Amino acid sequence: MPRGRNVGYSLTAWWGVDLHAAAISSLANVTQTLRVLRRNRARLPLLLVLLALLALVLSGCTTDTPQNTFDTKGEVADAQAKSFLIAMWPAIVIMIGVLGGIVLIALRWRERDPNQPPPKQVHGNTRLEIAWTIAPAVLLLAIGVPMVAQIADLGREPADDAYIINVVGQRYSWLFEYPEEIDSEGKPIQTVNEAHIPVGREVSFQLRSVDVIHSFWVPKLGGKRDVFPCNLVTPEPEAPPTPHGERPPCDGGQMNILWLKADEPGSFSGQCAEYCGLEHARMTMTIHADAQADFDAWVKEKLAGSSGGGN
Amino acid sequence: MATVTVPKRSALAEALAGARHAADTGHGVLSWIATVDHKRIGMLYGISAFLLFLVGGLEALLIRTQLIVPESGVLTSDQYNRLFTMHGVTMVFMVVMPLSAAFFNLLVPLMIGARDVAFPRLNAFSYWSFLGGAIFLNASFFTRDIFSGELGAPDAGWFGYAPLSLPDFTPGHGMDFYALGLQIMGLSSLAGGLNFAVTILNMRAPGMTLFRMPVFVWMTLVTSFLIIFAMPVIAVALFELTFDRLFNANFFNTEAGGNPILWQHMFWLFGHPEVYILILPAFGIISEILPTFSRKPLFGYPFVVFSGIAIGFMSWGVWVHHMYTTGLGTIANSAFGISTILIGVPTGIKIFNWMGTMFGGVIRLRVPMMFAIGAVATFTIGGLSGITHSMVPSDYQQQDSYYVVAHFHYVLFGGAIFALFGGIFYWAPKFTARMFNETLGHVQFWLMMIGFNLTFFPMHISGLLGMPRRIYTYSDGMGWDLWNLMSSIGAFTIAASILVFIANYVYTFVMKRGREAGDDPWDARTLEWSLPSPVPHYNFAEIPQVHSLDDFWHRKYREDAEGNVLPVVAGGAVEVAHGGDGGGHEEAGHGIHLPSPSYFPLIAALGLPVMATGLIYDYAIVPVGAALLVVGLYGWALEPATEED
Amino acid sequence: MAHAATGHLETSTGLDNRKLLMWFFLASDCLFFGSFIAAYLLYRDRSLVGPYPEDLFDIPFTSVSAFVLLMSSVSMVLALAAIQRGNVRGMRIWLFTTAMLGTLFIAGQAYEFTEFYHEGLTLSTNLFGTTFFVLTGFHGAHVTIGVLILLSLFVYSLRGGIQQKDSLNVELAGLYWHFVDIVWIVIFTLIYLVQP
Amino acid sequence: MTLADYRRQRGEPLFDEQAAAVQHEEHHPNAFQYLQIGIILFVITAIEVGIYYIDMSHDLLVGLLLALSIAKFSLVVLWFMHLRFDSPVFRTLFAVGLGATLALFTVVIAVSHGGLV
Ligand code: HEA
Ligand code: HEA
Ligand code: CUA
Ligand SMILES: [Cu+2]
Repeated sequence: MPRGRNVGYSLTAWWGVDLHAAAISSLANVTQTLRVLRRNRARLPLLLVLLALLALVLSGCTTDTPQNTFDTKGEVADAQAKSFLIAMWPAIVIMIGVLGGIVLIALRWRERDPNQPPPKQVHGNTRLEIAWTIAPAVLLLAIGVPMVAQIADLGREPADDAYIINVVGQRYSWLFEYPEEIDSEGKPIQTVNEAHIPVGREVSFQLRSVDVIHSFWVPKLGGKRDVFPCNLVTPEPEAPPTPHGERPPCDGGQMNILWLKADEPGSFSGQCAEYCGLEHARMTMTIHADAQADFDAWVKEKLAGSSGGGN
Repeated sequence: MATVTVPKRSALAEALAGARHAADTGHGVLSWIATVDHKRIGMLYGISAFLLFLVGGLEALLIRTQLIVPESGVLTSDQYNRLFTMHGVTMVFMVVMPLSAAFFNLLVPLMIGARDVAFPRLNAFSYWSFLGGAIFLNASFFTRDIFSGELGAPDAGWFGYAPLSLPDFTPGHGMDFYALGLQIMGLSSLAGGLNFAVTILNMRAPGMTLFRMPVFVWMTLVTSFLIIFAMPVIAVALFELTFDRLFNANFFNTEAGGNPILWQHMFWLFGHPEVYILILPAFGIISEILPTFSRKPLFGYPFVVFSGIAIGFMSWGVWVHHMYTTGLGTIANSAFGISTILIGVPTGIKIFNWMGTMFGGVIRLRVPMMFAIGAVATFTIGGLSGITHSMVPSDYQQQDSYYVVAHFHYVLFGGAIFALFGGIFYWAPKFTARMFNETLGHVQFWLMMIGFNLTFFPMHISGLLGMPRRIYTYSDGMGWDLWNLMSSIGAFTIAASILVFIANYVYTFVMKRGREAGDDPWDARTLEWSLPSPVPHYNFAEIPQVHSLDDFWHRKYREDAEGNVLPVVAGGAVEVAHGGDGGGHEEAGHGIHLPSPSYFPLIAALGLPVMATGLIYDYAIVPVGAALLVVGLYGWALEPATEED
Repeated sequence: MAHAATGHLETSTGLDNRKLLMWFFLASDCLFFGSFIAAYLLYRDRSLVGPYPEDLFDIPFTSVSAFVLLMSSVSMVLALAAIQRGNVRGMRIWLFTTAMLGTLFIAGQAYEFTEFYHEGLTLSTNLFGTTFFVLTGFHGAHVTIGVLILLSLFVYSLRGGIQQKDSLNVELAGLYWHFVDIVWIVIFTLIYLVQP
Repeated sequence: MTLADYRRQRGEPLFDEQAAAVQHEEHHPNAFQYLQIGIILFVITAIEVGIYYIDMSHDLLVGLLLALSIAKFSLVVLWFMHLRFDSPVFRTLFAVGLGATLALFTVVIAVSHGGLV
C-alpha cells in the first residue's frame, strides 16, 4: 500500500521551507489580489457599508450624552479615555489587517474550478512563527508599560487637601455624607442621590455599602470603583474624618476609596454599575460640580437649613 | 474479559440483565437510554445542547424585546433579572460546554483510532448527570407561579456574586437551584474531562504519537486539563454558597466578618479557565476545517499546538482582570494587567497560522468553511476588545458596561458558536451519511453573520456611552436608544438564521432530502473520514496503524520534495482503510467485543438531582437520591463491562 | 470492578487506564482541598465572636486521631504488598484493619464535632465554625467513602473476587486512601498545630 | 504536554505504544520497608506533638512544624503512593496539581482584601 511521505513532527523540517521564495511569492500574490479587487467593482458597496458603519461609530462617540465616557470632564476620566485609545488604535489596525487579510486570502485563493488539483503543501515556516510571536509581544508590552504607570498614577492615594465625602451605597440609593461639614447638632450634612463637589479639587469618595456590592460610577468624571459591604469597626458618629489613604477597618468587606476631580462646573450623571437586585437599573445619582464659591454657598445653605433631609 | 461473575443473581439482577440485552439490539429507545457508545452519547449531547440553545436564545430574545425601547414594560425587573441570569448560565454551561462535549465524544475516539473512550460507562454518566443538572436548573422556573408571571429561576447573575446570592438578598429557591444545579453539571464535566484526558493519553492507535494527533484532539486534551483543575475550585465555591444558603454558614456573610471577595476569587479562578474551556474546542474545530477546505495542511502545526497549551497554561494567571474595580490594589492590578495582555500572543499565533493555512490554498467556500472563517474574523474582534479590557485604567470605565457584553458575545457567539456550527455542518455527513443543504447553509451563515454584528457591535458603543449591563430598563435621553434598537433587530435576525438551520435540518434529515454523503465528501485529512458513513458501531474493523500527521490524506495523496501533490493510485488506500472490502464489515463487526449497554450510569446520575431537590425542599428525599446513587455505583462496579455471549 | 474492555489490551503509554484516571482525579482533588484550606486561612483570626480555635482544640486528642489515620496508611500499603505477593488472606486482614482504623478516625471526628458543638461552636456561630466544620467535614466525607470502598473490597475478596492479578483494585483504593491521609497531614499541621 | 516533548527530544519512548515495556511494577518496596516508613512516620508525628509543647519562638515552631509535615507528606506520597518508583507521568500530574494549588491560593490570599498585599 503506497503511503505519503512521513511528515510527522520534526523541527528541522519546519526550517526547510525557503523563506525568500515564500516572501517573494506572497508579495506578488498580494499585488495580484489588489488588482483583482480593483477590477471587481462589485465589492465597492461592501466597502461603503463598512465606511458608513465607521462613520456611525465615530458620530456615536461625539454625541453629547449624559454618561459618555469620552466626553470627559475630569483628569481621571481623561487618563482612562487615553488608556483606551492606546489600546484601541493598535487594535483597530490589527483588526483591519486580520479581517482584511482573511477576506482577501479567501477571495484570492478561492477554488475556481472543481477539478483544480490540491495546491503546494506548505507545512509552516519557523521564521514567520518567530516573527509573529515576537511582534505582538513587543507591541503588547509597549502598551503594557505605560499602562502600569497609569495604574500607579490613578491608584495613588488622594491628595492631602482632597475633599472627603463618605458614600454609602444601599439598595437602591446613594447616601452622601460630608464629614467636613458638621451642623449644629454635630452631624455631618447628608444628601441622597445627589452630591455637590467643588470644581478643581480632588474629591475623595470613601465608599461602603450596607448590604450587597454596588459600584460607584460617574462616567464623565472617571471609571468605577466597587462599593463593598463594610460594617465599620468604630461606629459612625465617633469615626473621625479619615486621614487620607488609610482605610478605616471594617468587619467583612472593605472600604474603597476613589478620588475624582471635576475640571469644570456641571452636573454629571452616574449610576450603580454592579448588579445589586431589583432596582439596580434605577440606582442613579447626579454629581453637581460647583465652583468653590458656589459650593461654599451650598454648604452654608445646607448647614443653615434643618439638618438632614434631601437636596 | 470480565474478571468475575457474581455467583447467584437475584431476580432484580436478572431483570436488569434482560433489559440490558434488550438494549443491546441497537434499536429502540432502550438502546439509547442504556447506550455507552461514544457516538450515540455524542449525539445525545448535541441534541440536548441544541434544544437548550433554543431555550437560552428565547431568553435572549425576551431580554432584547424588553430593551428595544427605553422604559418598556414587557418584563418586570424581577423577570428580567432571572432571565438574564438563566440566559448566561444556560449558554455557558448547558450549550457551549455540552456542544463541545458532543464533539469530543463524536470525534476523539475516531480521530485517535480507538473503538471507544477509556471509560464508556463513566461517559454515559457524564451525559446523564449533565442532562439531570440542566433539567433540574431549568425546572427552577416553575417553582413559583409561572402562569401569573412569577419566575422561580436564579436571579443573582451568572457569576452569582456574594452577598447578593445569599438568602437575605435573593430569597426564594432560585439561587439554591443555581448552586446545586451547577454543582451537578460541574461533576458531569469533571467526569468528562477525566475520561477524555485518559482516553487521549492512553487509547491512541499504534503509531498515533502525540504529535500526529489532529489539533482538535490536542485542544480536547488541553480543555480536559483545564476542566480537571478548574472544576474543583467552582465546586468548592458552590458548596460554600450552598452551605451559606441552606445551613446558615458564614462564608460570605459580611455580618459575621465574611469576605465577599473570596467568592469573586474562587469564581474567576475557575471562570477564566472556563472561558478557554469554551473556546479551545472551537479552536480545534477551526483547525480541522480550515486545512480541509484550503486543501493544505495546517500551517505551523506544532506552533498551533503549543500556543494552545500556552493559552491553557496562561489562563490560570489572569483571573483578577474580572476584578480590576474591586480595589485590590496597584500591584495586583498591574501584574494581572500585564499577564492578561500577554495572552494575546499565543492567541495571535493561532490566528496567524490559520491565515497561513488559507494562504496559497485552493479554498472551497463551502458552508463549514464559511463558518470557520467567520469564527476567526469575529473572534479576532472579540479578542481585541478583550485587549482593551485588559488595559486596567480603560477597564475602569468599561467594567460591567455593555462593552463587556459586546466583548464576550464576540468571543462566545462569534468565536465558539460560529465554529460549533461549522463543526456541525462539517461532521454531520460522517454520522448521518447525509449532507446538509448547501444553499440553506449559506443563507443561515449570512443571516447569522449580519444579525450577529448588528446585535453585538452596537453594544460596544452603548457601553462606551455609559450603559451598565444587567439593567432591565433605561430612560431616554441617555443616547442609548438607537444602539439598543439595532441590537434588538439584530437578535431577531439571528433568530431567523436559527430557524433557517432548523428548516435545513428538517429538509435534510426529516424529509430525507439531503444528498447522500459518501465516506469522504470533503476530501478530508483525518482518520474519521477513512470510515464508512455512518460510522459502524465498532468504529474501526481493524485498529489502524498510523504513519503520519493527517494520515488519511497521505493515503490518498503523495507529496514530492517540493510539496507538490500527486494522487495515490485511485481507491487503493481507501479500501484498505475500511479494513477489507464491503462484505468484510459485517464479519469484522462480529468478532469485536464492545462494552455492553448499561443502565447503572443513568441510575447513579438520576440520584444527583433527586438529592439536590431533597436538600432544597425536604431532607427526607435526600436518602432516596443517595440510594439511587449508591445502587447505581455498586451495580456499575459489579456488572461486567462486557457481557459474555 | 471489572476492567473496561474496549478492545485495547495495552495502552499507548503503558499505564493502566484506571490508574491514570485515579492520578488525574487526585491532582484535581488537590485543588478541591486547597480551596477549602485557603478559605480557612483567609478567615483565620477574623471571627467576630468566639469560641475561637485556641478555646477548643484538643491537641493530644487530635494527635491521636491523626496518628490513627497515619497508621491506617501503613496497613493499607501492607494490604497491597500482601496481594501483590498473592497473599489473599493477608490482604483481607490488612484491608479490614485499614477500614477499622478509618472508622476509628471518623468516630474521633464525630466525638470532636459533638464536643465543639457542646461548647457552642456551630456552622453558623462564626467564621471559624463555618470554615472548620466544612473543611474537616469534607475530609471526613472522603474518609467515609474510603472506608466504604475498603469494606466493599473486603467483602468482594471474601467471595473470591480479588486475586493476585486484581491487585490493581487494591492499589487504586490505596492511592485514594493515602491521599486522604496526606490531606489530613496538611490539615493537622496548618489548622491544628500552627496557630497564629 | 511539555513532558511528551521533552521525552521526544531525548528520544525516550514513554508516550508511545512501545512504552508498555517500560513498566516499573517490579520495583515496589516490600512489606518490611513499608513498616520502616511507618515507624519513621510515627516518630515524626511524635516529634511534632512534642515540640508543640516546647517553649520556643513562634516562627521557629511554625517553621519546624511545616518542615516535619512536609517530611511526612513526602514519605507517604513517594513510598506509599509509589511516586518514587512509578511512571513519571504520575509524578508530573501530581506535582502539577499540588504546585497549582500552592501557587494559586498563595496569590488568592495575598491579593484579597485585608490579605498580604
Ligand atoms: C470564549 C470566551 C472568552 C475568550 C476567548 C476571552 C478572551 C479574552 N478576554 Fe474575555 N471575557 C469572557 C469570555 C472570553 N474572553 C467573558 C464571558 C467575560 C465576561 C464575564 C462576565 O463579566 O460576565 C470576559 C471578560 C473579560 C474581561 C473583564 C471585563 C470586565 O468585566 O471588566 C477582560 C479584562 O481583561 C477580558 C479580557 C480578555 C482577553 C485579553 C482575552 C484574550 O484571550 C483575547 C486574545 C485574542 C486576541 C488579542 C485577538 C487575536 C490576536 C491577534 C490577531 C494577535 C495580535 C494582537 C495584538 C498584538 C493585540 N475578558
Ligand atoms: C455562549 C454564550 C452566549 C450566547 C450564544 C449568547 C447569545 C445571545 N445573547 Fe447573551 N449572554 C451570555 C452568553 C451568551 N449569550 C452571558 C454569559 C451573559 C451574561 C449574563 C449575566 O450577566 O449574568 C449574556 C448576557 C446577555 C445580555 C445582557 C443582559 C444584561 O446584562 O442585561 C444580552 C443583551 O442583549 C444578551 C443577548 C444575547 C443575544 C441576543 C444572543 C443571541 O445570539 C441568541 C441567539 C439565539 C436565538 C435567537 C435562539 C433562536 C430561538 C428561536 C428561533 C426560537 C425558536 C424556539 C423554539 C422552537 C422553542 N446576552
Ligand atoms: Cu446598586 Cu446596582
Ligand atoms: Cu477572563
